[in-house]
Amino acid sequence: MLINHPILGPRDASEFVYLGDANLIHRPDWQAEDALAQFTKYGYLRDNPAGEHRELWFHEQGDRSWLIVTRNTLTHEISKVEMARDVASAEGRSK
Amino acid sequence: MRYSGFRVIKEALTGHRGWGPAWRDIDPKSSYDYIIIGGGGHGLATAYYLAKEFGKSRVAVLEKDWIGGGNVGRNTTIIRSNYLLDGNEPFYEFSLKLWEGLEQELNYNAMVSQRGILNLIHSDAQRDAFIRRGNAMILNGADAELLSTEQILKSYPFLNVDNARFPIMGGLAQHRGGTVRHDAVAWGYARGADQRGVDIIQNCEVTGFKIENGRCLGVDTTRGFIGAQKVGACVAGSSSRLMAKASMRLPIETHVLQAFVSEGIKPLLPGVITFGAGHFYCSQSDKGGLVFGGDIDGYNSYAQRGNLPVIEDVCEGGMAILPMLGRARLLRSWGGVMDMSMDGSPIIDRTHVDGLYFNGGWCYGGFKATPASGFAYAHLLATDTPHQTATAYRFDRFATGRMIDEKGMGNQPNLH
Amino acid sequence: MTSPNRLNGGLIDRDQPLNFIFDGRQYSGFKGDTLASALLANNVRLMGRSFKYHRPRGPMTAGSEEPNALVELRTGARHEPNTRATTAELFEGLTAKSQNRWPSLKWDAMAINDRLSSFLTAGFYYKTFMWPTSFWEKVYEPIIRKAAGLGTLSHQPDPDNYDKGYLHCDVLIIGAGPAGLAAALTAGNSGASVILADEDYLLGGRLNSETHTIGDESGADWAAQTVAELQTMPNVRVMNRSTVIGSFDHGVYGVVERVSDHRPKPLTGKPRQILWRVYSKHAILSAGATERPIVFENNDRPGIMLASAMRSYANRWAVTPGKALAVFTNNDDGHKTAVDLTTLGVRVTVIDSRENAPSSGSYETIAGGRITNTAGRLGLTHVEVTTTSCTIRSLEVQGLGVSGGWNPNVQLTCHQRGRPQWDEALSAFVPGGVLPKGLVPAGAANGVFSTQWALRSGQQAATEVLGHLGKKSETIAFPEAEDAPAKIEPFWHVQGAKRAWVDQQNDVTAKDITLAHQENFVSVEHLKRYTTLGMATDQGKTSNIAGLAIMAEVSGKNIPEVGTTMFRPPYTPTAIGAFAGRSRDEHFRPVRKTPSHFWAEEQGAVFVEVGMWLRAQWFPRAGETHWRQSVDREVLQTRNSVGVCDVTTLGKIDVQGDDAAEFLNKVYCNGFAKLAVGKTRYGLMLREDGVAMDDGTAARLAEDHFVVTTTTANAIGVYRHMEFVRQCLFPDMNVQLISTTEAWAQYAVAGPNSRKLLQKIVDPEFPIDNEAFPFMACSEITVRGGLRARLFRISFSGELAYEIAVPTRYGDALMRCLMKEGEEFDVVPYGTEALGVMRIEKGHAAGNELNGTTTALNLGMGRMVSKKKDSIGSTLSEREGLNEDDALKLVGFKPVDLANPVPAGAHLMTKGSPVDAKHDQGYVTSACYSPNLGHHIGIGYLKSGDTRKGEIVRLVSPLTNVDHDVEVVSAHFIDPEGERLRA
Amino acid sequence: MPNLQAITPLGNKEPVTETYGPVTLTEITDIALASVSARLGREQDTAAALEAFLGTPPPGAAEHCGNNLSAFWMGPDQWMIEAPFETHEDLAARLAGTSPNAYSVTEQTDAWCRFDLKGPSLSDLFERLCAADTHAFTGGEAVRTSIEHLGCFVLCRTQNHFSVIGPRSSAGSLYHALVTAFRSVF
Repeated sequence: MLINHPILGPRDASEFVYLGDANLIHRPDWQAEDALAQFTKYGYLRDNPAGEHRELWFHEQGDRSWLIVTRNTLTHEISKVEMARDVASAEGRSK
Repeated sequence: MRYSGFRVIKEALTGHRGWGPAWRDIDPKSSYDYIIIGGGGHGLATAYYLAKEFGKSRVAVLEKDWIGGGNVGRNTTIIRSNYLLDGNEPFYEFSLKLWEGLEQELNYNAMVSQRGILNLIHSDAQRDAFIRRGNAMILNGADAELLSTEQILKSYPFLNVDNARFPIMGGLAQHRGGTVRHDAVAWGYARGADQRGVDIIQNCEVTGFKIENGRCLGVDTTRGFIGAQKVGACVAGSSSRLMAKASMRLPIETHVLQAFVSEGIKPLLPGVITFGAGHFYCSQSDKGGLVFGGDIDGYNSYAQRGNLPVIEDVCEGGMAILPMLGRARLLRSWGGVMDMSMDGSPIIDRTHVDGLYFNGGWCYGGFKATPASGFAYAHLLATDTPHQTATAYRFDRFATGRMIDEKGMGNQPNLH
Repeated sequence: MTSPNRLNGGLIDRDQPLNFIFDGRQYSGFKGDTLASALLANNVRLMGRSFKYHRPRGPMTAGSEEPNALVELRTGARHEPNTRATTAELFEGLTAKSQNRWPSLKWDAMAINDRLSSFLTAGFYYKTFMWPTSFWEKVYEPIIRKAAGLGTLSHQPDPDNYDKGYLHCDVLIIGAGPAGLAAALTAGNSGASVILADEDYLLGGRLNSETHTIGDESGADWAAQTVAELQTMPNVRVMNRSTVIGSFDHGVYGVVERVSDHRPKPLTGKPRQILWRVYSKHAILSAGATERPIVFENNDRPGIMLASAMRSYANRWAVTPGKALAVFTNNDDGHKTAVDLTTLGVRVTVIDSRENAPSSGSYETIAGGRITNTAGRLGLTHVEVTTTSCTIRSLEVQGLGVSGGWNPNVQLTCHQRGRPQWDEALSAFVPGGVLPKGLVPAGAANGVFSTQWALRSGQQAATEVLGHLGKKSETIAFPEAEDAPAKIEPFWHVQGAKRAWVDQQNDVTAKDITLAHQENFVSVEHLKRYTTLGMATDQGKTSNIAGLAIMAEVSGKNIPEVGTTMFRPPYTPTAIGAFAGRSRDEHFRPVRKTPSHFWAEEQGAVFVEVGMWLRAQWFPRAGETHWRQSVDREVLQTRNSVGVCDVTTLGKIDVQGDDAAEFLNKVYCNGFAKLAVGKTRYGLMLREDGVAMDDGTAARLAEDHFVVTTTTANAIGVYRHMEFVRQCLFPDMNVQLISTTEAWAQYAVAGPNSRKLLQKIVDPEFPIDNEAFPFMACSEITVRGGLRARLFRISFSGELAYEIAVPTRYGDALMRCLMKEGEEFDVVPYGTEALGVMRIEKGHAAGNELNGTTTALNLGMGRMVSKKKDSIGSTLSEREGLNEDDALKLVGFKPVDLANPVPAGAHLMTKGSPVDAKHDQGYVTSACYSPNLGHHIGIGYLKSGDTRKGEIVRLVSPLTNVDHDVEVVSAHFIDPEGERLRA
Repeated sequence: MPNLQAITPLGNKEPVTETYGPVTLTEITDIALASVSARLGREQDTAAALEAFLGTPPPGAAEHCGNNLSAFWMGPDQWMIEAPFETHEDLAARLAGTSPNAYSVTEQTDAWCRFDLKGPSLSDLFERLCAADTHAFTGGEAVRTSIEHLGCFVLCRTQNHFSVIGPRSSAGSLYHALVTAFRSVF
C-alpha cells in the first residue's frame, strides 16, 4: 500500500503507523456537562464503514507528520491525504 | 444418518450411494421463533445449542453466502484456553471442555487434536507475566505448565537457540490446547442443527431490521421479510455494517488478518508454537502444511486481503525461531476480516432494541470460542440471562470502565 | 551414457554435458535441461508418488504448475522438499531424491491406500475415527500424519542468505512471451522505465516450445534477439528466473528472483534468492496460459502429460517420453504436438473428441474417439480408445499428451479479489471484473492465443499504458507470425469412468466430486474444502476448471454458475526464506547498544535484551559463581557507597516552545506549569482511557525548554503519542518535539558517596552540594574541563543519586573516568538486575506494574490526577469501574517465613478462603531478594491493599508449586521517608 | 576541550574506512548536527536566520543543500544542520544564539551515526536497502526511510556520494546491513 504524502509524495505504508478513525481529533470538551458520556463515545464507538474511511496515520519512518488519509476499506483505494494538523486547525482546534 | 466406521465400510462396498446431504437446502419460512444472522461457526453453533440444549425448534440460520465461509473457514485452527483475566478465562475453558467432547456430541470428526500449545518466553518480564497467566489458568480450572528450554528442546530440537536475536528462556504450555479441522466445525454444527430441525438458509442476506416501538419483529432479506420473536446477530467482521441497519454504532473496528500455509511436509511440529519476541505462531496440519500467522495488517479493512510487509514480517518471525523454514515454501496466503473490539474481548449481549441480540468483537480469537460462544449466545437468547461464563461480555463495560483488556493496549483495536 | 529418448534439435547445449544423481543413480543431461527433461531423456518417467493413494507419477507439465514430479533436491542443510523437477535447472552434480514413498519409488508400501481407495473417498475421515475418544490423538492421527505430507525438511538451519530489494518503474511486464516482449519493446522504445520479469531462465515463453516462426526466424531466435535488444536499453530491466508472486495494493508487486538456485550453492556473499518489492505505475499481465487436461480413467500414469508439455519437451529440450505416443485432444492445439513430434520422427496417434476433427496425412487421427482406460503400473504402456462406433482399440504407447484447451493465467488479476469471467468461445475464464488498478492483461493471459495476436495484444497494452503515462509510443511492425484460431469443443471428462483423476496430487477423482454434490457440498468453496480439490501445491492450476466442469455437470448448472475460485498470493509456492530476507538469526532485528557497551564487554558483563537494547544485566567478578552473588554485591555496594548504571536507554524527548509547559500539562495527569526552571518533576502519563501509559521525569532547563524521560519500552510510543497531541489535538500550541535518546549518554550515579564522586568530575564552577543542587534539581553543566553535560538529581534507587549525561561519543570515557575516580569509594558498576532490586526495595513502579491495565489509583497515585486542568485520560479515569472500593492497590509483600521467596506472577488469596479464581485478591508484579533486608520481597496489586497492611495473605503459584503466607507491607521497604535521597 | 576520549559509533577510536569492489565505505564522525524547528508564526524568521547561517536558503522537502555548512529537511519547518565538528562542536548553542525564540534548537550530533559511500552505481546498492527510488537521484535529495527496520536518512550528495545517517545505538546493525548488501551486489 502506498500513501501519497502531501509533502513527500507516494511512500510505502509500512513507513507509517496506523491509529484509526480520524474522529479521534474531535476530542470532547472536558468541562461539558456530559463529558464522561462524550468521552466514552469518543473513545469507544466507531462508524467502521465498509467504504470510505477517514483515518489517522503517523509517518514514523519519515517526517513525523500525522496524516488524515481517506481510504476505501473495501478496495483500499486512497482518494485524499491531508496533513492532520491543517485539518485540526481548520476545524477550529487550537490550544 | 449416523456416521461410523462401519457405515463407511458399508458404503464403500455399495458405491457410496447411501450418503445423504450433510444439511438440507430449504426455503425460508415466513417466521421463526429465533433467527440467527450469520452461518459461520458461531451462528451455526448457536442454532445447534438452541435446538439441543434449550429445545427450540423454530430456528433459522440466515447466511448471505455459503455457510462456514467466514472466519471459521479461514483461520489457523488453534484452540486453547490460556487467558489471563477472569472475564475471559472461565469462558474459554468452558469452550475447551466443549471441544473435548465435540466429536461425540456432533457425531462428526472435526479432528479435535489436543497436541498442545506452547508460548515461548524470551525475557524475565515475559516470564513473570506468563507465570501470572499460568496461575490464573490453573485457578480457573484449566491446565498450564511452565517448561524450561531443555524441556522444550525435547519436542522442538530444531528451535534456534544458538544464534537467536532473542534467547528462548522457556515457555508456557497448555497441553489441552491444540488444533481442530476448522471447516468441519461448521459442517458438523450445521449437520447437527439440521438434524434437530433448524433451517439453514444460504444465499439469504439480511438487508434490514423491522423495528417497531423499540422491538425487533423480524428481518428484511434478499429472500423477503422473515418474522422472528428474537433475532441474534452473529456476523463477526460484518458486525458494524449489519448493526448500522439498527442504528447502532459499535465498539468494534474491522481489520484484516492474513494467514499462511506452506506446502505439505512430513511431520515436523508436534504442537502449536508461538514466538514471543516476534509476530509468528505455527502448527502443522494433518495434511502436512505448516499453518502460520502473525499480527493483523493494522488498518481498517473489509477487503479480505492484506499486503506484503506483513507477509515478510511473519516469515521473519518464522525464520528467527525455525531457520530451516528458509527451504520450505509458502503455498498460499489468505485474509479474513476481524471484528476487533476496543478492549480485545468479545460482546455477547442484548441491545437497546428488544428482541435484538448481539454476538461479536471476537478479534482474531473467535475460532477457539466457537462452542462456548454458541452455547452462551443460545443461553442468552433462550433465557434472556447471560451464561455464567459470559457475564462480563457486556456493551456497557466501556461506559462503566470494566474493560477486559488481556494485552493492556487500551482502546486501540489494532493493538489487541 | 546413452540417452534413449533424446531427439535432435532443442535449446540445450550439447557441448556442456552435466552429471546428476536421482535416487542414487547417476545420469547425464545437458546444460539447458531441467531435471525432468534430463530424466525423460534417460527414459525415466516415474518421478514421484501422489499424496493420498501413493500412485506412481511422472511429470504432467513442463513448468511451475507441476503437480506430480516433486522431488527432494540437494542434500544436507540445503535439502529442499517438493521441488518441481520440471523447473529445477540441471547443474553438475545435482542430487535429487524421490519423496513420499517407502522404501523406494518403485515399491512404495503406502500404495496400499490405492487398493483401499473405495474406503478413502472424499471426507471419509469426518465420518469415522471417533471411537474411543482418546484414540484420535493417540492412534489414528499419528498414522494419518505420518502418511501425509510430501517431502521432508532438513531440521537444520538454512545456510543460504536471502536478500530484499525495492524497484520503481513505470511499467512492470509480467511474463516474457510474445505479448510481454512486444509490450516491453513498445514501452522500452518510448523511454518509459520498464521491468520485464519472467519465471523462466530462458525468456520467450511458448516461443521456446513451439516451432512457430516470426517472419523468417524461429520464434526462439526472435525471442533471443528481442531480449538482447531490450538488454541494451538503459531504461529496461530484464529479469529472468524472476516470478511475480503477488499483486498488492497501489501497484506494488512482489517478485522473487532465484539468483542461485541453478548453482550447486550460491557464490560467496551472494543470496540464494531476492524478494523484490516493485512499485509500478502500471503493469501488463502477459503471463500466458496453462493447458488443462481431460479427465478419463487412469489418466495419471507416468508418461501421461499435457500435450503442450510434450511439445515443450520435444522442441525445447529435444526429449520424448517414448518412441510411440498418442495425443488426446478436444481442440486444434493438440494436433500441433502430433505435427511436431511426427516431424522429429516419433510415431503419434491423435484421439480427438470432436467428430469433425481435422485430419492429417502424417499421423493417424481417431475423430470422435475417447480414451477410456490406460495401462502400465509404473509407466504408461497402453491406452484404450473407444471410437465413435464403440469399438475399443488398444494402442501401445509410452506417452500420452492430453489437451483440454487453455486457461489464461489470470491468477494475478484475482489477488485483489477480482473475479475472472467465463468466456464461452474459449471455454475458459479470462480476466474480468475489477482488475488491480493499473493492470492491463495481454496475450494468452487475456485469452489471445495466437502468436500474431499476442504480439499485437502486447503492443496494444503497452500503448494504452504509455497513454496514461503521457508518453508517445511508436507502432512496431512485427513480422508475420502464427495465427491459428483457437478451435475448441468443450469436453471435460470421459463419462462413466471408474477412477479418473481431477486433482492429481491430492488424488481427487471425478467420483469424489459427485459424492460432494450428493452430500450438498455444492458451492465451489465447499467442494474445494470437502474434497481438497485445488489445494495441492499447484494451487489448482491443473485441476480447478475440470473440477468445476464436473460439478456443473452433476448439478445441472453451467460452469460460471458453479463459481470461480479465488487465487491468492503467491502465484507459485515461494521459499519462506525469501520473505524473511536478511532479517534472521542474530540479525532478526537491529541491536541497540548503550554508550558504555564496549566498556561493559571488557568488564565481562552479562547482557540482557530490553526491547531492542542490550543492557548489562550484572557484572560478574572473579569467584562469583551465581548471578545473585554479583547482584547482591552491586546493590550493597551502591547503597553503602556508590554505584554507576547506564540508563541511556530511557527515552528522552526534547520539548521546547512557548507552550511547552502547557503541553506537558496536557500529556501528564499531574501539573507542570508551575515547575521552576532548574527543577525536575515526576510525571505520570495516562492513555485517554484513563489507564497509566508511561511515567518518567520532566526537567525544566529553561522557561520554554523541558527534557522529558520515558521508560525504555515506551520511548517510541510516547513520542508518537505526544506528536498526536501536538498536531491533532492542540495544533496551535507553540511546541516543538524531537527525540534525543541517543544523543546523550546518561548514567545514574547512586549511593551516599555519589556526590563526592561527581564532585571530582563536575567542573568546579558548578556546585552540587545539597543546598546549591537539592533533590530534584537539574542543570546544564560542564565536566572534566569544559565538556557540556546535564545533571539531574533524581533517584530510582532511593539513594542520594544523580543522573549525569554527556554527548554520547564521550559516554565510554565518562564511564571509565567514573570508575577510575571512584576507586577511592570502591565504586561499583551495576546492571539492570541490581537496578531492579533497588527500585523494588524502594517501591517504584516499572513495566511490570505499568502493565496497560493499571490506573493512577491502582498505583497509589490517584491524587496526582489533577481535576483542575484538562489532561489526556483525566475524564475517563473517573469511570466507576476504575474507582471501585476494593480496587487493586500497589503494596509490598514480605514472607512470613523469611526463608521463602515471593515469586512474581504468584496470586494472592485471603487466609482461609478457597484457592480459586473467584477468591483471587491480586498478584505479585515484581519480586527480588533484598540483600539489604536479607530476605525476599515483592510488590504487587492487592484488592484494597492500602488498608490491609499487616494482614497475612496466602501467596499461591500452583504453576510453580508455591503456597505460603506473606505479610502485606508498604511497598517502600527502604527509607520510606525519603531521607536518603534528600541527603 | 575535555580530557575525555571520544569513541566512534562502532566503538573504535578511529572511524572505519573499507573498500568493497569499486565503493568506499567510511564512518563519518567529524560532523556536528543540530535540529532546528521553527516556532509557530516564526517560520519566515527561521528561514532567514538559517539562510544567514548557511549562506543558502534552507532546503525544501526531502532535500539537502550547502557545503561546509549544510542542512537537510526533516519535517515541516524542521531541518538538521550539519557543520564540521572541529569548528562547530557547539553548533546547537551557536544556532540557538543566532535568533532567539524564532526556533527551537536541539543538539543531535551524537544521536546519529553516519556512513558515507563513494563510488559508481551506488543506487544498485541502495535498491537492496531501502524503498527510496535512488536511481532517480541526481544529488541534493534527503529521504528519511527505513533500512533493515532502522529509521535512517539517505542523502544523495552527488550520484557518486551518498550518506546514510542512522540511529547511533544501532550503528553495528546498520553497518552489517550495508556490508551484507555490498557483498550481495558487488
